[in-house]
Amino acid sequence: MPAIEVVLYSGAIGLSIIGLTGLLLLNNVFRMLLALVILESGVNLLLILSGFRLAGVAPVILPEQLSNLSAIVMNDPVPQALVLTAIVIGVGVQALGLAMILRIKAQYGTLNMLKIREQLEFDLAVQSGVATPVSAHSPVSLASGRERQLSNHKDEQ
Amino acid sequence: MSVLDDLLLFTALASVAIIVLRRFAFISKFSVVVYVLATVLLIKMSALGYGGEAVYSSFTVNVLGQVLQWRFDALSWFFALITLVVALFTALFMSGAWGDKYRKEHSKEAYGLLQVALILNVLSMLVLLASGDLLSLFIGWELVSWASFMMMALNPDKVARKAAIKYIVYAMAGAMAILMAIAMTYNMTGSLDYVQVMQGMAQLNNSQIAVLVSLYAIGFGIKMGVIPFHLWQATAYAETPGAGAVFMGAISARMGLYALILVIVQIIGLTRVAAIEIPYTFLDMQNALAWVGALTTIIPTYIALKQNDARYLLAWHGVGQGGYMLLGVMIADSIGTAGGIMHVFNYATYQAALFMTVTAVIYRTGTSNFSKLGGLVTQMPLTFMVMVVSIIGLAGIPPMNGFVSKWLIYRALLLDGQPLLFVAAVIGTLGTILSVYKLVHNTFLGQLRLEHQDVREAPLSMLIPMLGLAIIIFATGVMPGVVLDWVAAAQIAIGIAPVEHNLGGIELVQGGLNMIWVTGVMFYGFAVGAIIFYFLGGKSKHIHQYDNYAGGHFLTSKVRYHYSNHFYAGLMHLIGGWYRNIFIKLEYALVSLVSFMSQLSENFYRSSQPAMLVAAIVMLALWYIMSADGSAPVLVQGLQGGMSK
Amino acid sequence: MTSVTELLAELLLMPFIAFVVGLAMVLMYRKIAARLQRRIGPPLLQPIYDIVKLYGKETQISHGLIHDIGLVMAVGGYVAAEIFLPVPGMDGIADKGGIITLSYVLMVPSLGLALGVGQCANPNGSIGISRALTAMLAYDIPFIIVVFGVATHYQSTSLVGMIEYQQIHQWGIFEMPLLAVAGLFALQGMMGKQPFEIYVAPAEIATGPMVEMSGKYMGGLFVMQTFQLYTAGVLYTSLFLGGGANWFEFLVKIFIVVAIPMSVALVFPRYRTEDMVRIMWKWPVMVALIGIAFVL
Amino acid sequence: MDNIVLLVVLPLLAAFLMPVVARSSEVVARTLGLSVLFISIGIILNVWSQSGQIDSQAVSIVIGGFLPPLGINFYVDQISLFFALAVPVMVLLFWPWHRATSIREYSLMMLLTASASGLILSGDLFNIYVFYELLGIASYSLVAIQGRVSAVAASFRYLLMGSVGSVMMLLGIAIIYTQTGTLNLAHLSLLAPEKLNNMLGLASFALILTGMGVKAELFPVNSWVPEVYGSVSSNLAALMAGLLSKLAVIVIVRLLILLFPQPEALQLMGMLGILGVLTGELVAWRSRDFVRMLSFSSIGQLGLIFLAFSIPGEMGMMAGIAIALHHMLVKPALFMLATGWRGAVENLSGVARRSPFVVLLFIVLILSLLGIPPLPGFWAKYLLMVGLSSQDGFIYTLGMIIVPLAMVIEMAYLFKIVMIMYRKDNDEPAVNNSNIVDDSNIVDDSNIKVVQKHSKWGLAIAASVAAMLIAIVLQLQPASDKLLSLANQLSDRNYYISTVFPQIHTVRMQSIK
Repeated sequence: MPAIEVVLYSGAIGLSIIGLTGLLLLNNVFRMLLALVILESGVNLLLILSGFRLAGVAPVILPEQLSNLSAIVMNDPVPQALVLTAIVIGVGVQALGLAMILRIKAQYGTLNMLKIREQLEFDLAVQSGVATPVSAHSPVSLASGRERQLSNHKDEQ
Repeated sequence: MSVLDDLLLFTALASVAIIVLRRFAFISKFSVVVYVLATVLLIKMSALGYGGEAVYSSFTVNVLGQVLQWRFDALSWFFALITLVVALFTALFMSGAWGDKYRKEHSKEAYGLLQVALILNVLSMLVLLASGDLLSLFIGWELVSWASFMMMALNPDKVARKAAIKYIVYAMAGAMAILMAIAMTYNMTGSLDYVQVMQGMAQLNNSQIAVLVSLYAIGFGIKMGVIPFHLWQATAYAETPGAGAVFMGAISARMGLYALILVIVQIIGLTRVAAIEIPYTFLDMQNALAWVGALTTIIPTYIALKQNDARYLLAWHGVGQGGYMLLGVMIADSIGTAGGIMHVFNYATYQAALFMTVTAVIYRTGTSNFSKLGGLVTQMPLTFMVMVVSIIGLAGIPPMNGFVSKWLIYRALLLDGQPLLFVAAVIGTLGTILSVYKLVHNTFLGQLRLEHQDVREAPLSMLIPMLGLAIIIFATGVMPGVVLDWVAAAQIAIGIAPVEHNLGGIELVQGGLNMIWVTGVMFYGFAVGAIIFYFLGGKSKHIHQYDNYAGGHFLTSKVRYHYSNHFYAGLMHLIGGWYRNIFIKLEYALVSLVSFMSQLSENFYRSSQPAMLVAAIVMLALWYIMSADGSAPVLVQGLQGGMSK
Repeated sequence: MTSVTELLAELLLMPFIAFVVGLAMVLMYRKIAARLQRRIGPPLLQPIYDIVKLYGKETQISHGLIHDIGLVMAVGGYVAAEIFLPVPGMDGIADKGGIITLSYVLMVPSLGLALGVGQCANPNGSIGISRALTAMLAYDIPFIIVVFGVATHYQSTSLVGMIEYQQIHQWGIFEMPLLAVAGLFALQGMMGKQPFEIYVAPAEIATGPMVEMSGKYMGGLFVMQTFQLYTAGVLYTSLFLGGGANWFEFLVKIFIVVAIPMSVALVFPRYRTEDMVRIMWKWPVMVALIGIAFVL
Repeated sequence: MDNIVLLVVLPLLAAFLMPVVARSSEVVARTLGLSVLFISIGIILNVWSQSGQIDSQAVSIVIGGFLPPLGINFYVDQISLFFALAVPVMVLLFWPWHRATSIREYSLMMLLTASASGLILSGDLFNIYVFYELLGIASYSLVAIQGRVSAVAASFRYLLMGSVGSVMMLLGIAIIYTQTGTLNLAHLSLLAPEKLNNMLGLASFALILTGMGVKAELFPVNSWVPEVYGSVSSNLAALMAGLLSKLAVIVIVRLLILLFPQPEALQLMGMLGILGVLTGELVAWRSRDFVRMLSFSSIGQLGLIFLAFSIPGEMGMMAGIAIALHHMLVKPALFMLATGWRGAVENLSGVARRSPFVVLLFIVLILSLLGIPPLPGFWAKYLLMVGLSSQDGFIYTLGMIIVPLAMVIEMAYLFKIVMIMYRKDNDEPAVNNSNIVDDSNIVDDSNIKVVQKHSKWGLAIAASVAAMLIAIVLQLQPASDKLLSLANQLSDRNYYISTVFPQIHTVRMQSIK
């Protein structure tokens, strides 16, 4: 395997690992989204590489080449098409995610995934009447830190 | 159209009619007529009870490659007869005064639903009894379970509701065990038809049989309430509304026995069961099941001894009596099986009568709590008489019918050389005697409570079925041959040598039993006793019930003077410590385990980071793949190969 | 096959013989007691005098129909039991029952007494019954194990069959000594003699089943007691001592059998109910189970 | 036949047109969406009625003139046609009528319809990926658009999980492509026994399973389920739990049959299915909230489906299809009942007296869900059990034990609710229900009302589902025959190949590389 391919492959795999690790370790939702972007890039790169030929040319058959078709090394177009679609969709999803993050930040006042999850669960419980809504005047220990968020929440309504 | 079609169709149509007409006042009379007609249809098949050919239904369903069919053989006919007779008596019982009071206390709808539950129970039981293959057996089984649940759920009390839900969870567990077993049977034998399964069983090895038998036994055993699945039954039956309890207590749990006899005795065959040794014990599987039966007679009976409510006491006895039936059937000779099967009939009669008497007492006094009863014999003598007849049956004392079936079981155990089982059965009987005396003493004997001074005899509409049952209990006790005919036919149907019998009992070279003689001698003895008592000596003076003394003081009726609390204090001093609620704790532990697992799972769903899960599953998959055949290098090579292409 | 006259004779004679023999046993008991206590003891006909006296009493309190019926059941049950017990020359009807039936017929008197006492509405009586039933639970378990062992050994549940076997082979007591010992133990309880007489509790009349029994009710119980002694003797003799080839042998055996528990009774104090249950479930059961192990 | 393509094209077109049209005329835009759905249904019914042979003969529709494996194709057989019909029908049934304000939601629903139809019909991996992603975007947005911030948060977590899943799926597709050089399913299926029957193929299956599993509520990538279903309207929850999850399952199963002959693949899926059943039912048992309970019960049922499909052979296929179809009927109906019963189950105390008919409906539905004979659910479960017991191997034996236990647990919690409903002594709700938000007013967060009334539409759906269940019971024999033919068609690889390449013997399959 030529050195350049090794570098490319390691780069792609490295990007994927960075992305996955980021998703695992980070708590900030925005950073998580970024990690997702990196992961996607890594995988896309990997995909591209699978159809990549070192000395390859664009997969367009010119009339003069028809005679010795087998001599030409071409890059595989299918992975490229696939990646193109994947990138487009990925961007769409990331934009959607970003929009959601904005809304979440506005309402919950935090970007911490753990806190969001906690608040989400609490909200769901309150909606279904399983838990009692925490009043802004209840002791902090009972509200366990949700108090501030909830009062924010209420104010915005 | 065979007679079986008529019967099933008639009952189904009657169910629809009763569901539609449930709010009308005439529904109670109507249902009595329905059960009479159904019984007549059943009697048209009475050839079955004397060794006739099985009756097939002309209705079959093809589904998923299975043919569902229905048929009646002697065993089904015997159980169906008990079911319908008990249903008839129950319907009679609830048609009169009891029903009126129930309507008034609850609502027309509630009474109508009780009738609906009764007919649905009867219908589902008939469907179960008529099943002609394992799949239709399972369908009938589930129908019975849910019909019973409906009956139990009619009582809106909290205790009753809890009992009902507990029942249905147990029942579901049982049903699932049966479903597992049926699926395995299908794969092992290639069919679910009784005959083909029976042939297929011959090819199976012992471990397969062992798995099947355990699963079937668990499934059917849960319905019977055998140890260790006995916890649900007593509360559920006791809390069923009055007349419903009569029916449920008498027959419902016996469906488990029917299915058990059908599958384990008839289809699998006890010789196969007996061939399975249980490791680390001296028991084979048949013996183990017999021991389950024996423990079921002992433990619930002694739990019954501690009850302070008549309904609960009876319901716990119901559980215990099921143990005798299982024990009898598991002895597997003609006498023991006859005893086990006959006990179903006998038990149904006296249990129904007992529940009726208790319901009558509740009807008049409003309670079945022993601490609030006593001395009712002067007010309700006929009810008392029925109860005495029934408890003599329950305790298995001659000349009532319960004695005959128990005698058969004892005799079989003797012949079989099973001392410990024999002793266990006797311990159960002795416990029964103790607790039935407590029942009759605390309800009818002793001091009459002041508030019950105006209590009158139970109304005629309730007395008639009670007395009818008492007559049956006595008559089949004196002439057990009547029932033994049917039992023998059922034995032939399940492939066991029929018991040699005559009208009075059975003839054996080594000591038989002739109930006509026994009864005759006993009544002769009583006559002699009566002569000694009544014709000799001075005339006795009847005094009022309240005319008592204590330590030289005459008492007024206001002083509570009735020994009902902690009745067997001496015995409880000794064995009280043995009640450790082990099974309740076991059940609780199981629930705790589920709860713990549930929290664990919930924590998983709650704390999961999406990416972590994805990573986890990928890692899991990779690990699984690599560990599958140690081909990690292959994977790496494959990856490299793939990439370098 | 027995003829009708023979049957009638059995029906009439057997209870009567039992009564007479039982009276003699009561007398024997009282004589033994007197001798041990260095008294002379009652005259020959004292038991019958007692019964006649009780029957002749003027105050006879009945607490209701069940009170009467209970007593009838108590006496009648024993009368029936006597007919099922084979005696020399009369075993036509005994064949119809057998040992299992007999054990259960023997519960009828207990039940009758329990019902009768219950009707009296005296808690002391009820306490006595509760103790009596507990006692029954205590002694019946070793007894039933013994019955099982014996029936297995003789391969029969018919008492007649057992006696025949023993007369051909050997007495049961030699073939099954352990069971015989356990049986004797159970017999002690069954007869309600010391140390197992808590439920009768003669010393404190206020807490026994007899608390409301006066006049002929007490007389009935006396009659019952004669039957009880006789039954115990005959049963044990039939099971272990080969019955009797003739009346003389038979009577000697049953008197000896009954004399043993009586003598034991007179030198022992009384156990509490739970102690009685404990001891009954421990020693005789253990011995009987070992005995069964030999039989099987 | 060729107008099957319109099933994807028309809704997609409508999805993009609707916002534009809405600027000029909102009424037209609304009718546009609905009419497209009706047209879709019409097309399928037309296909069904015209080509009666679809029962016996599947069809491959070539798109764009290039023949497979170079071109792309739609594959139409009984099951895909059935699901293609189910998509517009169910979208129509759970159409967000009441939200008059939002044309965006209509548009997203159309996108959902298009991508769902495309997903089930697609005959190559590439399109499957694309439609799957589109479906993802549509569903994230639909969840997020529900108004409440909790829905947004839930949707974000869903999105994160779904995106990571789709990246994994892409990776899996990449591996397949590197191994075989094609993405056409039929072509892959030809090559699979040779080229994918190795550890690498298995790895790609695991990756694809992870990706698709997110939508199919596969354990362990299903933690979004309770959050999302809990925060969206019952309509959407019904659609997602009923339809979308089944679509994903069917696609996974199709890939599994065509591409992955390894028994390990089946076992992996079975194992995850078992874990799903177990955890889902266990958590549902502890849930105190009706919708949450239904969500976890849905996870459990999906686990059952995976377990069923993991059984090799016809029995497993039949069981899987039966459970999937059954769940597809029952779960939406239950979610429809949840419109009036949102919130703590304790609040349902005494509803049986207020609305006995609805409770009866509920009981019929859950009885079928539990598999009580003779309701259809029983036959599905019976097939599953028979299938499980016919296999040796640890996973199937474990499934044999776990499934009944899970059913018992499911019974326990479902009937706990029933008993609460029939409670008499306590008609006052035990828990403060002032926080319960009615479905119909979900847009406005501040509009908090205590309404416990079912929408008539939802009740009608639930009632008709119950009626259908009973109708199936009455028509067991035809139903079971139909099931058998569905299963046969779905599980036959060679049939798929020969349908797509009718001239399989004459055409020389040339690899692109």
